[in-house]
Amino acid sequence: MTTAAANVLQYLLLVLGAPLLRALIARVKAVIQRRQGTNLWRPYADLLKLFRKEDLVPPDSSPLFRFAPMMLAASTFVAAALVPTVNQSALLAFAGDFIVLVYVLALGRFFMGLGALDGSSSFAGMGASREAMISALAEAPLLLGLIAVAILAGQGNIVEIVRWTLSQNFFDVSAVHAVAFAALAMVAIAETGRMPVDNPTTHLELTMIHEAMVLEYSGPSLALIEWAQAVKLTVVLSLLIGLFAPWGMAANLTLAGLALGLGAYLLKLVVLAIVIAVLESSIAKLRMYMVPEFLGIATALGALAVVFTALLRR
Amino acid sequence: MVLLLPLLIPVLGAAVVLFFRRGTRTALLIGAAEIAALSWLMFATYRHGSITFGRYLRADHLTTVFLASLCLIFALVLVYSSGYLRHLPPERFSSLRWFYALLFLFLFTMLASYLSSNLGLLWIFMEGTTLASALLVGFYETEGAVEAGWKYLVVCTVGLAFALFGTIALYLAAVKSGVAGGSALDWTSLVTAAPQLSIMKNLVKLAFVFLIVGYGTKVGFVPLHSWLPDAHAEAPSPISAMLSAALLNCAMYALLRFDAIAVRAIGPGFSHHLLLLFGGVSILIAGLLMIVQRDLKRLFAYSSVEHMGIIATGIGLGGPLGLYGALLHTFNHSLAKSVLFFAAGNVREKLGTLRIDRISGMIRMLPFTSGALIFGGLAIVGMPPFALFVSEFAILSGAFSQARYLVAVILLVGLTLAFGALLFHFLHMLGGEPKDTPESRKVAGTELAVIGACAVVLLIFGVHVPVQFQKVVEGAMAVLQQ
Amino acid sequence: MQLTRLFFDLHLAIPVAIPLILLPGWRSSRYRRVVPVLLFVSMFLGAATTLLSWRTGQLPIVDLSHLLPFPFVLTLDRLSSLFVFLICAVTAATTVFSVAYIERHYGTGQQAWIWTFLPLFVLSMVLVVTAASAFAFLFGWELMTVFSAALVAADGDSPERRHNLLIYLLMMHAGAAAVAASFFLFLPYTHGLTFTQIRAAGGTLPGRTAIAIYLLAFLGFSTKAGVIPLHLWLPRTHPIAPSPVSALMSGVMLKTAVYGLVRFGFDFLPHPAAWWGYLVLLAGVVSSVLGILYALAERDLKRLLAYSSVENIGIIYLGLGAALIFQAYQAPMWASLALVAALAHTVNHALFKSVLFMGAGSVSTTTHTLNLDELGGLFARMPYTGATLLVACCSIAGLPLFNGFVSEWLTFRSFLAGATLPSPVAQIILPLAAGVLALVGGLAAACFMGLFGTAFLGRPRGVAAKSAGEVPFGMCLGTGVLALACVAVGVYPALLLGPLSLVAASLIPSGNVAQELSLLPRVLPILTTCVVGILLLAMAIPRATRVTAIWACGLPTLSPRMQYTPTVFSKPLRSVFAAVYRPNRKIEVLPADQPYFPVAVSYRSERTTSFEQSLYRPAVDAIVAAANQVRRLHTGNVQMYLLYIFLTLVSLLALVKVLR
Amino acid sequence: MVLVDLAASKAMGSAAVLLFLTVLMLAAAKRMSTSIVAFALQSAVLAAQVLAVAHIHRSTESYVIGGLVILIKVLGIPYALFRLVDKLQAPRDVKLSLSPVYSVFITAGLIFLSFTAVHTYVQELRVSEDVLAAAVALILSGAFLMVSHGKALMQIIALLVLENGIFLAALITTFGMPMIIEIGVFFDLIMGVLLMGVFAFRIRDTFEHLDVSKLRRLRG
Repeated sequence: MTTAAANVLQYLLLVLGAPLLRALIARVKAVIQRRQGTNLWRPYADLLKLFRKEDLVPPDSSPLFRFAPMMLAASTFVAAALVPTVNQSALLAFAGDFIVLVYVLALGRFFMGLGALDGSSSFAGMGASREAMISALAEAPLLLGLIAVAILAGQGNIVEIVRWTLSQNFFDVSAVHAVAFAALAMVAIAETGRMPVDNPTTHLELTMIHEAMVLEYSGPSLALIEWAQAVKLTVVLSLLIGLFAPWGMAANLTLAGLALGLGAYLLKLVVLAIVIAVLESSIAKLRMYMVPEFLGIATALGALAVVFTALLRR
Repeated sequence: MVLLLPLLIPVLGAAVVLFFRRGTRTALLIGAAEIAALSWLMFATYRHGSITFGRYLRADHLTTVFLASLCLIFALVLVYSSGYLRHLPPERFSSLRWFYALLFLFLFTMLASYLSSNLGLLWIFMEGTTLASALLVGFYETEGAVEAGWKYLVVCTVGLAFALFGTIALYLAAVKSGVAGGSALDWTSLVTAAPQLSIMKNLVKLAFVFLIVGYGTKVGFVPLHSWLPDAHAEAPSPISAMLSAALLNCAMYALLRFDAIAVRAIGPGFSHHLLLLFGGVSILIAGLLMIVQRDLKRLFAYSSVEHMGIIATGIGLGGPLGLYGALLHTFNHSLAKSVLFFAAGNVREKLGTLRIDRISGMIRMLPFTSGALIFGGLAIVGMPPFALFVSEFAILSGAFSQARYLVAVILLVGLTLAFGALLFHFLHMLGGEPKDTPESRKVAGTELAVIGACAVVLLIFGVHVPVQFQKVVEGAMAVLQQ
Repeated sequence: MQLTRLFFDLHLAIPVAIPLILLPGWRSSRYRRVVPVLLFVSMFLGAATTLLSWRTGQLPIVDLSHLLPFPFVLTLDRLSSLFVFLICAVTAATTVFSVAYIERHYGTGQQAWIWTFLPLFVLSMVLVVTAASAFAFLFGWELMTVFSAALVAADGDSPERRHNLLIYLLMMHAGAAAVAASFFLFLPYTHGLTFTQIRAAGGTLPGRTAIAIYLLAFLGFSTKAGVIPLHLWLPRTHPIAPSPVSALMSGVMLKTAVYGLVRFGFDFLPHPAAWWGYLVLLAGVVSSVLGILYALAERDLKRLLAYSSVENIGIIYLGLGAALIFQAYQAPMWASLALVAALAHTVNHALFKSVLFMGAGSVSTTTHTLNLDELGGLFARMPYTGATLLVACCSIAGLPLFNGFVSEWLTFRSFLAGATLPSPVAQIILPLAAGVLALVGGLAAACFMGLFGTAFLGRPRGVAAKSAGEVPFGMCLGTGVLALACVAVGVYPALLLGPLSLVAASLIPSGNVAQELSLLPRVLPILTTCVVGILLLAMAIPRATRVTAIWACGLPTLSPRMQYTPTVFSKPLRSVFAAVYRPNRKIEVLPADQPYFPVAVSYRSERTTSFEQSLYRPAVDAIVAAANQVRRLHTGNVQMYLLYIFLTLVSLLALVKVLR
Repeated sequence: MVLVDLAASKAMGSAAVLLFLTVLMLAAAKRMSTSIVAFALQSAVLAAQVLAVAHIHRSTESYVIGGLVILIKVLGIPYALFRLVDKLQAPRDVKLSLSPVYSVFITAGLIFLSFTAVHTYVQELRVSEDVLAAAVALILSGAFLMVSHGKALMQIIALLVLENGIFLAALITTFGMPMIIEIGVFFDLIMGVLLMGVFAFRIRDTFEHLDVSKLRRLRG
C-alpha cells in the first residue's frame, strides 16, 4: 500500500515538476549569460494560459492534427510511469522493460511527426523530416547503450537494473558503464532536442527542428506538447540517473529513506540542469548535417559498450 | 497375324492412296484401320507379355511403350494434316496423295523397326525411316526444304552406316563366342547368350561405340545432331511433329535394345557411361543453343535434342528410377512436343512466318494458338501438373539416389537454361503490339481437337499414371533388366 | 476427426472446382459472382480445419499416393496449420476486398482470368505448406510460381512488364531447382522422400551432405523470400500485380519460404552448425537495412511497400538466424524464443503488409495514381481507408499497442539473450544485431511516417488526390478486419504468442519459453489502458477550435505544392546514406542562359546502385556469349557436319583404346 | 577346278592391294567419270572376293550375294551414276576442297592408320591382316572423300565406298551375314542411291548447281 502511494507520489512529482526543470535550465543559462532570467514558475503560467486559449487549426487538416499532441502527451506520461526516481520502484515497475520504454517514447514522436505533416506548412514538414532523421539515427545508440547496461545487470527491467547497480560497489564502475553513459548522454541530448543538436529557444526557422515541427500548434495542443517535452526531458534525465548514479535512492519506505532519496534525486537533477545550461551557453549548435556524425559517434560508443560487455566477462 | 496386320495396312494403304487425286478421306480411313490394328496388337501384347511371328517379328512390353506413343502421335498427325494441308496444289511430288503415301511408308518403316526381332532387320528399317522421311522433309520444294532434305539424307545415312558396322561387329562377336550364325542377330537369343559375349569384350565395346554413334546420329545427340534442326524446321509441321515425337524415339528404342545386350555382355559401366556422356553434352549444348535461336521450329528442335539427352541420361543412370523416368519421358515428351509443333504449324499458317523476331502480340491475334503454345511450353519445361514433371522428377531422383551429382547438376542447369530460353522467346512472341493482322483468326476444328487431345492426355498423365500403362512400363523395364 | 477431414477435403477441392464452374460462363458475370463466395467458404473451411485439428491434436491426412508413382501426401502438423490458418485468414479478407476492387479495375475477360487463377494460386500455397512429401511440396512450389505469374500477367502488358515477368519466372525456377536439389540430396540416405523418411534420415546425415542440403535450401528459399541480393524480382513483380494479388504475394507467398527454411532448419536437420545461423543473420542484416533504405528512396507507393517487404523478411531472418545459433549452442529455450519471434513477425507482417497493399489498391482506385508526390490529404477524403492504413503504418513501424512491436520486442529479447551464450563471438554479434534491428526500426518509422504523413495528411498535391473519395464498403471491410487483427494482437499478444509457443514446442521440444513470453501479455493491456485513459483525459480538456490560415512568412497564401513532398521528406536520411544510393543528381535551371532569373528549376536524383547491373547482367551476358560461340560451330556446311560425326567416332574409339 | 582354287586364293591374296589402288585413284580423281570407274573397279574386286569366299566355303548364299554385288555395284549403280551425270549436265569435274596431291597423301596416311588400327583385332579374329586393313581403309577413305568433296554426286560415291568397306569387313570377318539381311542392305543401298539422285535433281532445279558445300542457308 505504502509502496503504491510512494510510487504515485514520485510519479506525480515527475510529471508535475517537469516544467520546473526546464525553467531551471533557462534560469541558469540566463545567469551565465548575464541576463535577468525569468521566474521559475513561469512555465506553469504559460501552460495555464495556453490551456485557456482557443485551438487554431489549419484549413483542410484532418482530426489527426489535434490528436497528435494528445498521443504525445499520453505516451510521454506513460513513459514517466516506467522510470524510478526517488524510490527503487516505479508506478508500472513490472512493465519497466527498457525496450518498452524506448518504443513508448517513439510512439509519441511518430504521431507528433504526423501531426506536423498534417499542418501542411513547409516549416512543419521540414521539422518533421529532420526529427524523423534524428530519431531514426538515435534509436540504435540508445538501445545499444541500454543493452550494454542490461547485459551487465542480466535483466531488462529498468527497476531491476537500478537495483543491481545499487548492489554494486560505488567505485568499481566498469568501462562499460562509462562508455554506455557517454553514448546515452549524447542520445539524450539529441532526443530531448537540446544543444548542440537542436536549439529549443531558436526563432530562426532554418535551424529549427522541434520548434519547427510544432510551429502550427497553439492553445491547449501547444500546452500539451510543451508539457510533454518537459516531462520527456525529465524522464530521460531520470533514466540516466537511475542507470548510472542511483545511489541514495530509497530502498526501504521509511520517511527518512524517502527524504534522502528525494534529496539525492533533486540534487542530481539540479547538477544535470547546470551541466546542460553550461553546455548550451558555451557551445554552438551543430550544422544540420553534422548531427548524423554526432549520432554516429554515439552509435560507435554504444557498440563499443556492447563489445566490452563480452570482453570484460572473460 | 496380329503382328503382320499393322505392317501390311500402311504398305497397301500407301499404294491405294496414290490412286486418288486428293486422298484425304481415304487416308483417314486407312489410318483408322491401322490404329485399330495397332491397338489390337498392343492389347494382345499387354495380355500375353510378348508375342512373336515367324523368325523376324516380335513384340513385347518395351515395344508397347513405344508403340503407344507412335500410335497416338500418328493418329494426331493424320487428323492434324487433314486440316493443315487443306489447300495444297496437286504438283508432281509435293501433292496430297504423295504426302499420305510417304506418311504411310514412314509409319511402316518405324513400325517395322519396332516389331523386328532381328537387329539386322532393325537396322534395315531404321535406314528405311531415313529414306521414307527424307522426301517428306523436302516436301515443300523450297530452297530450305531441299537443302535440309539433302543434309538429312546424307548425314543420317552416313551415321547409320556406322550403325551397320556396329551391328556387324556385334554379330561377329556373337558368332565368335559360339552363337549359331542364323540366330546371332536375333534379339532374344542374343540377350540370353549375352553373358558368353564377355569373352569378346573389346569387340563388343567397339560395336557399341559404332552403334551409339550411328543410332545416336538419328537420335540427335550433340554433336551428331546437325541434321535435326534443319529437318525439323523445314519439314511441314505435322512431319516435324512426327520426326520429333516418333522418329527420335524409334532410334532411342534401338539404342535401348543394344544397351541391354551390352550391359549383359560387359556390365553396365561402359554403355551407360557413353549414354551419360552424350546425354549430358546434349542437354547443356542444346540448352545453350535454344537461347540464341531465331526460328520457332528450330527452337523446338533443339528442345527435342535436349529432351533426348534427358532420356539418354535416364537410361544411362539405369536402375528402377532412371529407366522408369526415361521410358515415361519418351511418351510425355512426344505428346508435349507434338502440341508445340502443331501450334507452330498454326502460327506458320496464320502469320506466314516462324521468325521469332517478326512475331509479336500473338496473344491478341491468335488467342487459341497462343494458349496452345503456353500450354505446351509449360508442359515441355516440366511444370506441374503436366506429365513431364513426373518423369523428370523420376530421372532426377534416379541421379541423386545414385549420388551422381555431376549428372544431377547438368540436368538442373540444362532444364533451367531451356526454361529461360523458351520463356524469353515466348514472352517476346505473345506480348507486345501485333505486327500484322492474320488473314483469319478461326482455327480448324481438327487442329483444335488434336491440340486439345494432347493437352488432356498430358494433364491426365501429370496427375495420374494409369495402372495399365504403369504395368506396361514395368514390363518393359523387366524386359530390359530381367 | 471425420469433420476435420471433410472440411480439409472441401477446402482443397473447392479451388480446383472453381475454374470448372467458370469455364461455361467465362463471360457471364453471374457465374463470376459465385466465385468469391466459394473462395471465402473454402478459406473459412480451411481455417476451421486448422482450428479443429489444433484443438483435437489429430492430423487430417490426404494421401493421393495411389494415383501417382511418387508419394503425394498432405497433412497438418502444428507448423503447417499455423501457415494454413494465416493463408486462409489473409485470403478471406483479400477476397472480400477483391470483389469490389476487381469489379472496378478490370474488363470482363481479365476478371474471369483473375477469378480463375486466384483460387488456384491460394491452393498452391496451401499445397506447399501442407505437403508431407517432397513430390507434393515441389508440385505446389512450381504451381505457386506459375499461377502467381499468371495473375501478375493479368494486369496488362508492356515491354518492361514482360522483362519483369521474365526475371520473376527465371529466378523462381532457379530457386525451385535449388530447393529440389536440397530435397533430392537426402535420397542416398532414404528410400523415399516423404517427410517422415526425411526426418528419419536427417539425424544421421554425414556433415558435408547436411551442409550442402542446408546451403541449397537457404539459396532456394531465400530466392523466394527475396533476400538481398536475391531480391531482384520482388520490387519488380509485386508492384505490377493487381493489388489483392500483391497483398497475397507479399503477405503470404513470401512466407512459404520462411516455412521452408524452418522446416529444413529445425525439422529435417536437427543439428545445425553455428555458422548456418550466422549466415542467415547476415542475410537478415543486409536485406533489412538495404531494404528499408531502398524503400525510403522510393516514390511509387507499391514499390516502396515491396522494398519494405524485403526489409521485413530481413527482420524475420534475424530471428531465424538467432534461433539457429541458439540451437547450435544447445540453448533450446532461447532458440524457441527466437523462433517464436521470427514466426510472430511472419504473422504480423502478413497482416499489416496485406493491409498496406490493399490500401494502396484503394488509393489507386480513387486517385488512379500511386505516385506519392501527387497524393496528399487523403485522410480527410477517405477516412476508413486512412484509419486502417494508419494502423498498418504504426504496426510496421513497430510501435507499441500495435502488433509489429510484439515481434520486434521478442527479437530484441532473444538477441539480448545472446549474451548468455558460451561463445564470445555470439556474445558480441547477437547484441550488435539488436543494434541493427533498432536502426532498421527507426528507419522504418521514418519511412512510414513520411508515407502516411505525405500521402494521407496535409493538402492534396494534385487534382487526382483532391477529387478522391471513400472506396466501397467491401474494400474497407477487407482492410478493416486485418487492421483490427493488428490492433488486437498488439493489445493482447497472448492471442498470437499462445499458439506460436506450441508451434515452437513442436519443433524444439526441450525449449520452454512460457516465462519469457508471459511479460508482454501482462504489460501491453495495462499500457494500452493507461495510454487510452490519458488520451480520454486530454480529450476532455475544454477547448474552442478555429480554422485559420497557416503561417506563411507574410506571403498571401502557400500553395499545396509548397508542402514537403515525400522526396524531400526522406532527403536528410538519403543524404546520410548517400553511399548506399550513389545518387546521380541533376539540377536544370531554365532558361539556361540566365541562371539568376530562373523560370523553371528541375531537380532529378536517382539511385545508380543496382544489383541487376553489377551482378546479374554480366552473368547473363556471359551465358549468351557462350551460346553464340557454340552457335558458330553450326556452319551450314554439310561436310563440316560429317566431319563432326567422324571426329566423334574417332575420339570415342581412341578413348576406348586408351581406357582399355 | 584347280585353276579356280588358284584364282580364289589369288583373289583373296591380291584383293587388298587392288583395293588400296582404287582408293588412291578415287582420292586423286579429277573427273567424275574417273571416280565412277574407280568405284566400279572396287566393287568388282569386292565381287571377286565374295565369289572366292563362296567357292572356298562352298556356300550357295555367298554365290547369290556375289551375283548381287556384280549386278548392283559393278554394273547397276555405276551405270545409274553415269546416266545421272549427263542427265544433270553438271560440270564433269569433281569439286575438291583441297588439291589431289594432299588428298592422296592423306589417303595413304589413312591406309597406314587402318593397318595400325586393325592390328589389335587381327589375332582375336584370325583373319588376314591386310584385307581387314583394306576394309577399314575403305571406310576411312570413304569418310575422307565425303568430307573433302563438295559435289553431291561425289558424296554419293563416297558413301558407296564407305558402304563397300563395311560390306568387305562383314564379308571377311563373318563370311557373310544372313541372307535376308544382306538383301535388305542391298535394297536400302539402291533406294538410297535413287533418293540421292532425286535430291540431286531437286538441288539442281532449285539452286542451278550441284555444289552442296554452297548449301549454307540453314545454320545456327
